[in-house]
Amino acid sequence: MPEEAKNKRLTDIGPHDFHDYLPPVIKKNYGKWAYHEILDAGSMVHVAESGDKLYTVRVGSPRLVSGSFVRDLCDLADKYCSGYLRFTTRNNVEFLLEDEKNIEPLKQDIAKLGLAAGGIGNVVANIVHTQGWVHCHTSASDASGVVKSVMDDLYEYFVEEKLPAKVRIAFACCLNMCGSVASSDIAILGTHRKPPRINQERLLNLCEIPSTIAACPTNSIRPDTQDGKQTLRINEETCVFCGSCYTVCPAMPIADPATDGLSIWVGGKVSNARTKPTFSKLVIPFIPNDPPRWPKVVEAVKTILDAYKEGAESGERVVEWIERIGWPRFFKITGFKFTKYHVDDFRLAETTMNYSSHTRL
Amino acid sequence: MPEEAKNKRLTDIGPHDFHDYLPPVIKKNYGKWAYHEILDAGSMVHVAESGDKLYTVRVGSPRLVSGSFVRDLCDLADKYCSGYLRFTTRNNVEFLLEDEKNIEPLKQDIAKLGLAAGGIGNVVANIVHTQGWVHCHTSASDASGVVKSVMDDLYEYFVEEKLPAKVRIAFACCLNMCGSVASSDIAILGTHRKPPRINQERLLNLCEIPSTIAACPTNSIRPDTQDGKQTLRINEETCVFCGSCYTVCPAMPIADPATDGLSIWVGGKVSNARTKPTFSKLVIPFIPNDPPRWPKVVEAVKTILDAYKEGAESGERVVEWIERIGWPRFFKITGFKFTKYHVDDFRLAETTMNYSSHTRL
Amino acid sequence: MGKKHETPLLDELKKGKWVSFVREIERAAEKSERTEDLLGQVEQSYRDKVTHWKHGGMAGVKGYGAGMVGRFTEFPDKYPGVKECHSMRINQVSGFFYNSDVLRKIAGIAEKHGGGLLNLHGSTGDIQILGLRQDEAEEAFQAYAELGFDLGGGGSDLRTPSCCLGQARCEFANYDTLKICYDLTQAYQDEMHRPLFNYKFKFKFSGCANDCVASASRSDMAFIGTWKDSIKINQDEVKNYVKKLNVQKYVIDKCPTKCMWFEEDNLVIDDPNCVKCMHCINEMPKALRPGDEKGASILLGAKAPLVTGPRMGMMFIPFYDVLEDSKNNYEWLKQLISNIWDFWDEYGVTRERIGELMQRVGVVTFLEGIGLEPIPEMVDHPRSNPFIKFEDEEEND
Amino acid sequence: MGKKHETPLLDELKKGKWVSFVREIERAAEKSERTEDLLGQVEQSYRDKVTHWKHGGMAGVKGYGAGMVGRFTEFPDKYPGVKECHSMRINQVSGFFYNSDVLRKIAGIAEKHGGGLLNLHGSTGDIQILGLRQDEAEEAFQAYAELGFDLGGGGSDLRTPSCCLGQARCEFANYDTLKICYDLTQAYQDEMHRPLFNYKFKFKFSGCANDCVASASRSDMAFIGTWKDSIKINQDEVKNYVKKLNVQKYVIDKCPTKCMWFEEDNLVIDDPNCVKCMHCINEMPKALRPGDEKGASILLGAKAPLVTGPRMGMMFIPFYDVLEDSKNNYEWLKQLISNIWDFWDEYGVTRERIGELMQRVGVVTFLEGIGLEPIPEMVDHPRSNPFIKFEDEEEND
Ligand code: SRM
Ligand code: SRM
Ligand code: SRM
Ligand code: SRM
Ligand code: SF4
Ligand code: SF4
Ligand code: SF4
Ligand code: SF4
Ligand code: SF4
Ligand code: SF4
Ligand code: SF4
Ligand code: SF4
Repeated sequence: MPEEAKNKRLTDIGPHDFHDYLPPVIKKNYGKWAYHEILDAGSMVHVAESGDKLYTVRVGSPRLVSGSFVRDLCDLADKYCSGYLRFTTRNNVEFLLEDEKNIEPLKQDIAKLGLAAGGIGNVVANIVHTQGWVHCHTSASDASGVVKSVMDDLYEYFVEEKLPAKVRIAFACCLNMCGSVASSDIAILGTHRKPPRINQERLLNLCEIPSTIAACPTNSIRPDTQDGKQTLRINEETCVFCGSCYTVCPAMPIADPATDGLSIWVGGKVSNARTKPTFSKLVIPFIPNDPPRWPKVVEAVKTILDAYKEGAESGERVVEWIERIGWPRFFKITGFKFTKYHVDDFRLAETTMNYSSHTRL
Repeated sequence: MPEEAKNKRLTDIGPHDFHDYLPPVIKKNYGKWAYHEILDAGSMVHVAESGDKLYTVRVGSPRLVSGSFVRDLCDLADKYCSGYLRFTTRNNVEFLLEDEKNIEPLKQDIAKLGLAAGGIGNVVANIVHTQGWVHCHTSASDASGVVKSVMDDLYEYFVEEKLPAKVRIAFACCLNMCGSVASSDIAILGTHRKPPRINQERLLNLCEIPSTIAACPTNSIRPDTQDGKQTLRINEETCVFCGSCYTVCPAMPIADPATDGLSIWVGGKVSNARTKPTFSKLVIPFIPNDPPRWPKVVEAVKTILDAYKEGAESGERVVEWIERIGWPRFFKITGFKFTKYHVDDFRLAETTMNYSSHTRL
Repeated sequence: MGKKHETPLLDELKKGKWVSFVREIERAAEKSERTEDLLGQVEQSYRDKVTHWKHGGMAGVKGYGAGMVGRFTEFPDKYPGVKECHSMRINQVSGFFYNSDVLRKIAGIAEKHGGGLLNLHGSTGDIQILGLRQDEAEEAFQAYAELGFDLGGGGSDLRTPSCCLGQARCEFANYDTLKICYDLTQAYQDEMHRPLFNYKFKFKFSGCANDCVASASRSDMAFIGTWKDSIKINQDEVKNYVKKLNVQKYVIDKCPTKCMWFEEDNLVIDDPNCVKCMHCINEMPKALRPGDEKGASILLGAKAPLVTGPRMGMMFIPFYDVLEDSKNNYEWLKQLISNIWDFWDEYGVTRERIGELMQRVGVVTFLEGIGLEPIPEMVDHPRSNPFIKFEDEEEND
Repeated sequence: MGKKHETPLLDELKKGKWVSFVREIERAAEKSERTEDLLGQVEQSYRDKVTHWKHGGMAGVKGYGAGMVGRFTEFPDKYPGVKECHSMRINQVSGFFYNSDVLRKIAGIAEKHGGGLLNLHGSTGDIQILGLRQDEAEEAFQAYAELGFDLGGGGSDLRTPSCCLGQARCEFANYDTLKICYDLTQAYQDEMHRPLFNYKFKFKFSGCANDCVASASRSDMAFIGTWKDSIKINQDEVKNYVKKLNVQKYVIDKCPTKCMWFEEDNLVIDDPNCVKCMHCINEMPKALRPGDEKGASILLGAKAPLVTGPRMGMMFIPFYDVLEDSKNNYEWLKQLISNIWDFWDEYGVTRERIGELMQRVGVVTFLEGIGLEPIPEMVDHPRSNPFIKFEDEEEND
């Protein structure tokens, strides 16, 4: 870094140029990869047109990590792959090896650190998730704790390819859905069940009335006056507990220890492979918060996964399997109860109905 | 009929009991049919579990018929099938024969009357249609004339099985759609393109203000006063020329010789065979009225049919063919222009978009 | 015989191979002066490119609010014969079965009391007699009644029910469409003849998923035949089909749930996954047949586009045991219908069809109102938006 | 070393085989008192079953409106270390590529100026550094800047763009996702750091229809790689696959447009009917490859559920020639983006994402606003309701 830059305050320099961190084999074969092969759930090889090979070893990460964790990874990268590593879009770590022989020793070192190589191919991928009680103010549940509990239970599906296809699980701690909850094979969603409580005093100082009103998906917020002061009123008959108003207006807290919890969704998908992307659909409207290990959530996810593993044909994503067997059978197999909450009643509700005589009997 | 009944005014007797008009072979084998075979486009046989056979000869009808036409049919029925005949749900005539040997002579007599045996199997079925200028006050076009013009052109497809599957064409002279226009393989729809004109005087006498306002799909009708009298005002910016207000309120005529005409729709289907029922979709937003023979409408239908015949696989209904090749290709093949009118902008518009990267290039 | 009105435009429509409606109007006009005027007026519409009928106007018979559509010309002086040109709806026979004797009489009355023109049939299914004057209506009505025929529906009432020909001739029929259509029409004569509903209500009955009476797109309450048990397979006939048809491509690959396949030479069907779509049976009627436990699915809410857009029938009752209930005089079904009509009466607004009401209040509210439970068969898929309106009783789940 | 706060509940989450985030917080807490307090507060949340963070509060660096999320505890007395516990978003490297050297430094700064805890990475793709105080923000920021890293987006601005690793390691990539992600991020620094939009705006870049960065569900503007010409087929490799895989069942039968089949032993593809879904290529990567005329489709409008329900990206540009335009400094693309942002600026309301705006004003109005023509590729199917708003110019068609 030149001297003058050092003394000048740096701004708007943008992200670091990626070229600086590409391993030589990538630089050489950039855009010239020919094919790949999955070696096992923890490793794969990409073969370039030149014949060069790049071995990847993938390792599960909790995403929320310490500096020490980073240094552990760096040490392994230095030892086995000239320091080159990357993260995946689902927060896994990938070591980028040129030498196949390093795969096994690397894996052993990974195991020694209490980490798991895996996550490649037809596995349960790392759970994309959010902040939860560790950092966010709107969460209806913790994020990392639920994820850890579920992944402990599904560990075998991360380290071994045992499933008909990839299974993407996502977690979000509120309806803002900072995770990919709206379109995952299985999704876990923090869910409030009570209207926000209005703090009249703070409201005046902290909130903009029009934007708070506009934030409500069900038009449940109306201007009001109390003791001559301008305030808001909530129509509890129509409020759907989404927390959108709280996001805009801190004076309307919605979290409630007694009634918050989680809902379970399935059958979302983002890839365009075969079928178009599609949203996750509700299967369990509510499971109360049960920290530290949320056993019912874990059980629900396991039930879905078991049914899927048992019933799906090779190559079928969760939604493809369910659509083939039909939702009635999905509910029958899993034992989940179909309720009025499963019938959409929002804006486009009518487009979700069965307009045909097609039905399993 | 007993004497007392004759003298009493008869009411609420309901329809005639169908048993009285079933031919003996049907009475005997009612509910015990084993299978059928299509002999040609004009005839088929149904075989009962008992081995009995019933031959059906189907004949095209203009639906709007004279007493003489009815008597012509009756004469043939007497001659060949003990007087038994029926009409189909698409207004064809069916002679119900017990003796196979009568098929050919019957067909010859049919031809002599200038009628066509046909309409069975993979044909263009008789066009379901409505009243038009012959009897209705809302029509944007005639019905029977358009239908006659189109059927003249498609005659060969009625009398011979030349198509990949059944093709159902429907006609309706206005958006009330008394025909099956909303769900036909090909549909022709009378279409207005100007807002209704309000006749202030008649309005007060003839119309109920609230129900007229409620009739509008786009909320374009507002109460107004003129010269102190209550009346209505139309927002021409949002009016979609549907005529719903005119149906409720005779003081708002919408027909306009200069701008009325027809639109063409394709890809609807009612049966649940294979795919769910689905609506017809717009392909030509507008063709001006061109009586007596509407050549452009005839040409448009023919263009669609030719493209379908050329492109579809055996067994594919029009919509199944289009969905396989994609709408962009459909527009390319037919040469129809895709315009902003094809992009839905009504209530559920957003559900009709392509939410994926799937696209032919 | 000289023509009363010149019709050069309509004459063009006598050309061509398809049977001409103009010729039919002319044939009727030969016997009926008013129909000559009809021809004249239609010709004028062809010239002017616009309809010349006035909007509405009353027509009917005593004690009935329905069964006729009033129609008056804009030009009573020019076309005096159609000063009044009403149409009368005569309830068809179930399945549209007739014999020559009764048809001749039906036509005769149309000629005697009307303009000699008929629609066989109207889109709802009625026999329509065109060209009546109000002062002839009663006589025509009684003439038809003496023949054993009554008027059909019209206005805000139960419209004339109709059905496919079902068990009368079709091997696919899963229940007796003709009988239930007849029985219910008889049961609801009052609701058909005296309009007291918010708007029209239509029943249609199809014997199987092919839906040959297009019930799913044109009736508020559609009955579509189905079965509960397994498709009956005649393996020998399957083998015969295999010889002439690419069964894999045209039958198996098109099964919507992919629930059929070959095991060796035998066709196997995973029946619990079959959605009774009829496709395989249509393609191989000699080899495959619906099962034995037959009945109908009931779909609600189909209608034409106005005012909120076109609607198809929505699955409400996956399996209704028609035969069993018919033995009880349709007690179960009539209760359901009465619940629906009561709810509609209470919560519907004028000119709101049942499908629009369901959409407006929400399916769950509607279900509660008519006493049904939500089941997954009703939905294409469960909700995908997270805006769930939890209710209090659920709190301590 | 004694623990500052007892954490019996969190301790339960150290059990089990999956790597424990609790262990990670503890490891950071070993070096950071504030993270000890974080541990305590999280434990209390586990006890109380509720979050204990206050809503909002400011945090940031000079001249930037974005890049930090302010966070304050409800219990500053009990957990003084997290009185302030802001997070800082550091713009990741395209494709999340690092080396050990730079990663150690990134971690070091997080330990020195923050609580020693990081998210690698946040859901949008940033490196998140947790547990900063406002008074340390500037120093931390400059430390990262000296390392060559800048802050990411936040608030109503362009959010940190991200991409799949594309051509760096993937044979399926149809354009250089890393490069365009980097180039556009650099081009729009101002839009990222100084929030002036109605709401957030996200770019994501996937090299093919597999969409490994989930752009179609999480970005206002999604770039998904595709190709125009034919899939390249290596028939010998096809034959190898046939030996180990039921190609008919698992590849051909699952092609969404049924545009591939065998002619004798050769695989044939009707490429004009291929929708570039990637399925066949995924299944047989050695035998099939995307064509040579490569580029990307552009989809607009995806977002999370609030306020009008979740949205997926909608097809707007079937084919964008990324490589060609990159030679022009993305002139065409930047014009499109500027048209979109201008329209949004003019017609959007506060907290309205582009997808919601499109829905509110209608796609056609939006297209006119941004200067694109409607094409059939944009729709799943043309309209099925008849409520067409004809305009005057069309009158004499
Ligand atoms: C590394 C990563 C990209 C990155 O830039 O980081 C990646 C890498 C690959 N993906 Fe992916 N995908 C990655 C996230 C995704 C995502 C995004 C997500 O999960 O949030 C998707 C969309 C998920 C969805 O549809 O919901 C995704 C959908 C796919 C698919 C489509 C699967 C399908 O049939 O629907 C393929 C094709 C396949 O597996 O056959 C694929 C294929 C691949 C291949 C085989 C591509 C290649 O030739 O290199 C790579 C290894 C596959 C593997 O992990 O099994 N990748 N892939 C991401 C790894 C995430 C992880 O750690 O688990
Ligand atoms: C006679 C009639 C019933 C009646 O009560 O009058 C009838 C009779 C038969 N239909 Fe139909 N259908 C009749 C209207 C319909 C309709 C309603 C309509 O067109 O308005 C439909 C739904 C149309 C739609 O989907 O849009 C209909 C959809 C079918 C299908 C499903 C075709 C498909 O693949 O989608 C079949 C099965 C087949 O053809 O393989 C079928 C099959 C049959 C069979 C083969 C049933 C049988 O075993 O007897 C009958 C002779 C077929 C033929 O005409 O080719 N029928 N059929 C109707 C004749 C109308 C006409 O004159 O053209
Ligand atoms: C005669 C007939 C057309 C035909 O040529 O066959 C007919 C003719 C009229 N229909 Fe219809 N409808 C006829 C079957 C239908 C059908 C088809 C069906 O029943 O299967 C439909 C679509 C299905 C449905 O009900 O949704 C239909 C949907 C309408 C509508 C729109 C209703 C709606 O809910 O959107 C109207 C408007 C209204 O009722 O105000 C309407 C209104 C009318 C009126 C009464 C005109 C009006 O503005 O009030 C027409 C009288 C024409 C005339 O002068 O004769 N007609 N109408 C059909 C009745 C004959 C019969 O009884 O057999
Ligand atoms: C940190 C992060 C979650 C994580 O654990 O990784 C995050 C955290 C927050 N998000 Fe998010 N969002 C994060 C990625 C997302 C994503 C995913 C993505 O970008 O791919 C989404 C869904 C995609 C989308 O944008 O639609 C997302 C949709 C939201 C929304 C809903 C936006 C909407 O239009 O509906 C909100 C609410 C808001 O903006 O007011 C929100 C708001 C928030 C706030 C700022 C809370 C709030 O009420 O204002 C959260 C701060 C939590 C905290 O204390 O740290 N966050 N947020 C992600 C950003 C890290 C990063 O920069 O890498
Ligand atoms: S999902 Fe909700 S609670 Fe969780 S981090 Fe995002 S905004 Fe916060
Ligand atoms: S929680 Fe959601 S639905 Fe309830 S008032 Fe707030 S914004 Fe409206
Ligand atoms: S479609 Fe319209 S114009 Fe035609 S008969 Fe029906 S209501 Fe009259
Ligand atoms: S024609 Fe239709 S859209 Fe126009 S004012 Fe009348 S009801 Fe409304
Ligand atoms: S609906 Fe079914 S039962 Fe009725 S006629 Fe058609 S094919 Fe036969
Ligand atoms: S009836 Fe339809 S769903 Fe059932 S097996 Fe036959 S084709 Fe498949
Ligand atoms: S999106 Fe396509 S190009 Fe990018 S990593 Fe995934 S498979 Fe490869
Ligand atoms: S990419 Fe998809 S659409 Fe194209 S041939 Fe392959 S499977 Fe079919």
